[in-house]
Amino acid sequence: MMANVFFYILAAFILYSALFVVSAHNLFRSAIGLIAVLLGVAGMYLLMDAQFLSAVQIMVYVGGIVVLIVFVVLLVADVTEKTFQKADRWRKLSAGFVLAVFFGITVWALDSHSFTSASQNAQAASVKDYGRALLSTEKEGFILPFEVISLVLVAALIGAITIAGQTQAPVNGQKELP
Amino acid sequence: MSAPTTDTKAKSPTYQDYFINMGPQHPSTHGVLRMIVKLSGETVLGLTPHLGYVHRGIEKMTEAQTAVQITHLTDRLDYLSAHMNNWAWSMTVEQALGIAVPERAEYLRVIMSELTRIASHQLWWGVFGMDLGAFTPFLYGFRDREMINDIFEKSCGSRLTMNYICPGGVTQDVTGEFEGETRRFVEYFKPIIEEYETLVSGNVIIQERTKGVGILPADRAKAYGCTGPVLRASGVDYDLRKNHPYGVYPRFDFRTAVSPEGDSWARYIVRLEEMRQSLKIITQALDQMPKEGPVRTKLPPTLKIPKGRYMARGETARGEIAFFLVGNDSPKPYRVKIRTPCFSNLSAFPEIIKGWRVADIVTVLSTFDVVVPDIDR
Amino acid sequence: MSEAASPPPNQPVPPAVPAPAPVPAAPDPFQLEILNILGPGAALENVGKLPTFRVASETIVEVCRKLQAAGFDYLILITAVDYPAENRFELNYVVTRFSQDREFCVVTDIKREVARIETVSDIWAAADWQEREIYDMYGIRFDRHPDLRRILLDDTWQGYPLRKDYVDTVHDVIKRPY
Amino acid sequence: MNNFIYKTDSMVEWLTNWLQQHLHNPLLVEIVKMLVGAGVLAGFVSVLAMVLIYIERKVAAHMQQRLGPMRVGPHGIFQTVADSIKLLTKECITPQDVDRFVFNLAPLVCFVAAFVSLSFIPFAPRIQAVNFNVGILFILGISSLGVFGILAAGWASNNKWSLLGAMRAGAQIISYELSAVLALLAILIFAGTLDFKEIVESQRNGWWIWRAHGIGIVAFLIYTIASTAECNRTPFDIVEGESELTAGFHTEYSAIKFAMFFLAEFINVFLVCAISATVFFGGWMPFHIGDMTALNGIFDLVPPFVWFFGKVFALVFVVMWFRWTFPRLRVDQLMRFEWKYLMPLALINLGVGAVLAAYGGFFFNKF
Repeated sequence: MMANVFFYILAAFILYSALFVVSAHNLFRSAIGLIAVLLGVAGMYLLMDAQFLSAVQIMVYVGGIVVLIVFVVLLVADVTEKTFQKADRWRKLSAGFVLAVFFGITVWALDSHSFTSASQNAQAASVKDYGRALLSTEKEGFILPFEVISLVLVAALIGAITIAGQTQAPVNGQKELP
Repeated sequence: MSAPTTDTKAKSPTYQDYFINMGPQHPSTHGVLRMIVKLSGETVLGLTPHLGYVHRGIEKMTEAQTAVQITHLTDRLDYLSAHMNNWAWSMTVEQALGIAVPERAEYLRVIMSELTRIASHQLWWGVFGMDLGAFTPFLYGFRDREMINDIFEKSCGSRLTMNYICPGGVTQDVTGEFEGETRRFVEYFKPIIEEYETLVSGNVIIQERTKGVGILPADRAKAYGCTGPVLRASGVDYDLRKNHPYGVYPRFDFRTAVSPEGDSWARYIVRLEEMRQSLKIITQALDQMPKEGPVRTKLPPTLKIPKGRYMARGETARGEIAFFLVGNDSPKPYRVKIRTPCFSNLSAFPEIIKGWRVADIVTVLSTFDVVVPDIDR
Repeated sequence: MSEAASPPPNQPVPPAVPAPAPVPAAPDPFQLEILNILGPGAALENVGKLPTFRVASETIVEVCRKLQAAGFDYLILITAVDYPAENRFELNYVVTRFSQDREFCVVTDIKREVARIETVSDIWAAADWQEREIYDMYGIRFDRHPDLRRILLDDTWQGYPLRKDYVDTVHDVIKRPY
Repeated sequence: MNNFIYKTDSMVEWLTNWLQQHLHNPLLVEIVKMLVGAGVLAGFVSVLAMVLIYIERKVAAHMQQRLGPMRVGPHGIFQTVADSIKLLTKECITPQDVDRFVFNLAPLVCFVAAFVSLSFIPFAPRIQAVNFNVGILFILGISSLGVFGILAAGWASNNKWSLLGAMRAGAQIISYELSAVLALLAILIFAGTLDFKEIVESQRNGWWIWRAHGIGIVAFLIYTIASTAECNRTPFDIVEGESELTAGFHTEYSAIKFAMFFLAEFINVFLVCAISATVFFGGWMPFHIGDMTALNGIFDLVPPFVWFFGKVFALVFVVMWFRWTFPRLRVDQLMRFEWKYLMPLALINLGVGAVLAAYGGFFFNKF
């Protein structure tokens, strides 16, 4: 009963926020919408008793990624500036078409997949289990993807630093700071 | 908030230029000083001071007043060095009219000036701490300044704009408590300077923030006509009290505080050392001062300033103040030009701040110790 | 009070500080030295107590260069004085050395209607703002000055207030009936 | 006293029963219970903030050889109440050309982030608004939402000083969060749990700051430094930096919106000190010395919430002490300190801690 009420509230909230993301007229507001969506999804995870996932969702997406997006917005955007132009008719039409196709595919996918309710096992999983699974070398372990992802991230970091270092324009009269 | 159209120095703004307007209402410009800062990120690319927000036209006002009346205008210049400004003006008038000053008045002038110097540096020390983000030194500085203000209040009834030193001597003799109170202050303040050192000088963050920051080389300091602690911190041993002695200063044994580095830290320790030297001068002056005697030469009812040019210079807490006086045989001066220390000191500021951070503007400006009414006159 | 002979510290304390001695009419060694540096065009004026040397306005840059070469590295102040009756502005350059305790004044005249002279701000950086102030107060233009703007008054200020014939047309303080 | 504290369970039970009798609708009962909980927490937060502000002013005053507020009430204890009323009743000014929506949202975000985080803290046994098995992760996640509030405030104000402050805040808080989390992780390895309740329970035999092989002390120091920076307190208050940026991101805010930022700042100070007390100093656990049963018995008599608040306020005092003695770092020095010294140290600390936790026993078992 309780869970259902919350589910509908959250679902409405997520949908509204998602609409806000795409319909807001400047980047910063879109970022706010994105945060709301991500928080709503974190709430969904909580409803499903996946507290760890929910915490990670907030930490990584809200605390990390969106803040970085906001940071970029701060660097490029002006408050009074309207970043997005008003869409013309063709763009509206094509957007509607894409939306309809996507909606159709989603409905079809949901319909054709038979869902089973989560097993008791999955719900009882604790942080310790997650940790073990991530570093396990057994058949069901995730050590390989885990390491591959960390490698990719390191490569991305180094690449970002290299790019940022190259494009820094030399400033006239700027002294070497201690 | 966009680029100022009147700023001819700045080229046409591009999307990369980020201008911020520091002042006229800003906590760290110490009054209504406005600086237009061109930034790249937090780095200062250029800085243009805009002066005149407290311009009162004192030089124009002098043309309508007599020599004694002008004394009252002088402590509105650098209100933290009121006694020294009075003294410099009095010297100008005395020079023009050939007035001699009684012995006791000369000593009172020295004591009052050195007390003012200490009070000014105490206030600066507190504000310096506050500019760097430490609020507590501010209160400490004001606590100790209070004692000096009390001494001033008892001598002339005023705590900030004293009008105590006037052409011909000082306005009135001090009370009997004066000597005891001043000695008590000297004894009290000697250990307090060490407390200042332990609270602020030893702090790692203070040293990080000031050492090597905002270096003013000696040749540039000389070229800009910087004076006072700003010049001495660049390694130039120049103090009017030593190099151009006036009053009874030659009779005292003291040392000019000099530091060769030219950075903010040097300006900081030079001022601390100056407080110590001032204490020394005060003690000696109290010892040598005649216990009684006249403190003011009787002046003629109208002081006609003879034709010609006169100039007297005095060392205030911020540097050299000079009054350039042109007389034309009338009681009112034909022209008075006031050369104020802060005006010259600040002119060196835009050059040395380039390449430093926004926070360093505050640090370096704080160690330049400008008083805006002194700049604007 | 530069001419006041202050007693050396080892002497017994005199009863009163003597009044500043009057400046002798004949040039003393210091003044002779300056006259030597300035060359034949300069004339010594002993009116008042500040040694004054009058030079022609066309030679001011040359004179200042000579002074700077002779070690006069400290420009205390520059100021103008307005003499409307004689139709001239008088420019005073007060100069000294950091190593010496005597200052002197170099004076030059310019016509009121011309009000134009060459800058010395490339010789002494201190002249930069001082000349701006003179421009601000007297309307004297300094050729070759790097940044000649009003410094203390508004950019829109009408007139030059330190001229003797200045009438304040902006502020009606005096006219108000108090 | 003890009875009252330990009887909270029965209070909740009584409330539930009473609600069920009168409302008959389980959904309504749940909602009312939530509202009551939120109300209690909100009241607590307001009072806490006022107390903290009063303490701050008094600490500052006495460090500066003055008395601080003395007029309103005995020793000025009602001064902050008066100030809050003033702030709440003042006109809310929204400057021209701001992004109104974001401008108004930003203080709410900051306040809510601080407020929600507080609900995970165990103040005493069984006094905890929400208990998650990953409580500490949640706090860290939600407090990172606070950064967003600051960034939004700085951007929406349409003021260059605010924007500078916001940029500094973003860079600073994100950087120092790393050190803070790494320092906490070192202890969490020893505790073996992310649940606040269990973290406290795990210190029944000794606080982690002593017991964790010296890792605890290093971690505590790192956490104190990093969390001070996260709260934008001196010497890391370059975000507000009143002598440089006038007030940084909240320059344009007034009245209740400013009060929310102010409140959030003080709640955040309390929060990081509470986390520190819980993770390093055993939360509400009394201080015990090995076999000295008599002494331990006396300590046990002190109610747990006194222990908890005693520890937290002691840490809060330290943070305030920083503020009134230290000057402020420059922005590049601040970043250099984090990335060149603090973070590597925290990483090494974490590595050593992991090795010790895997192979070693515990020191100072008796404390």
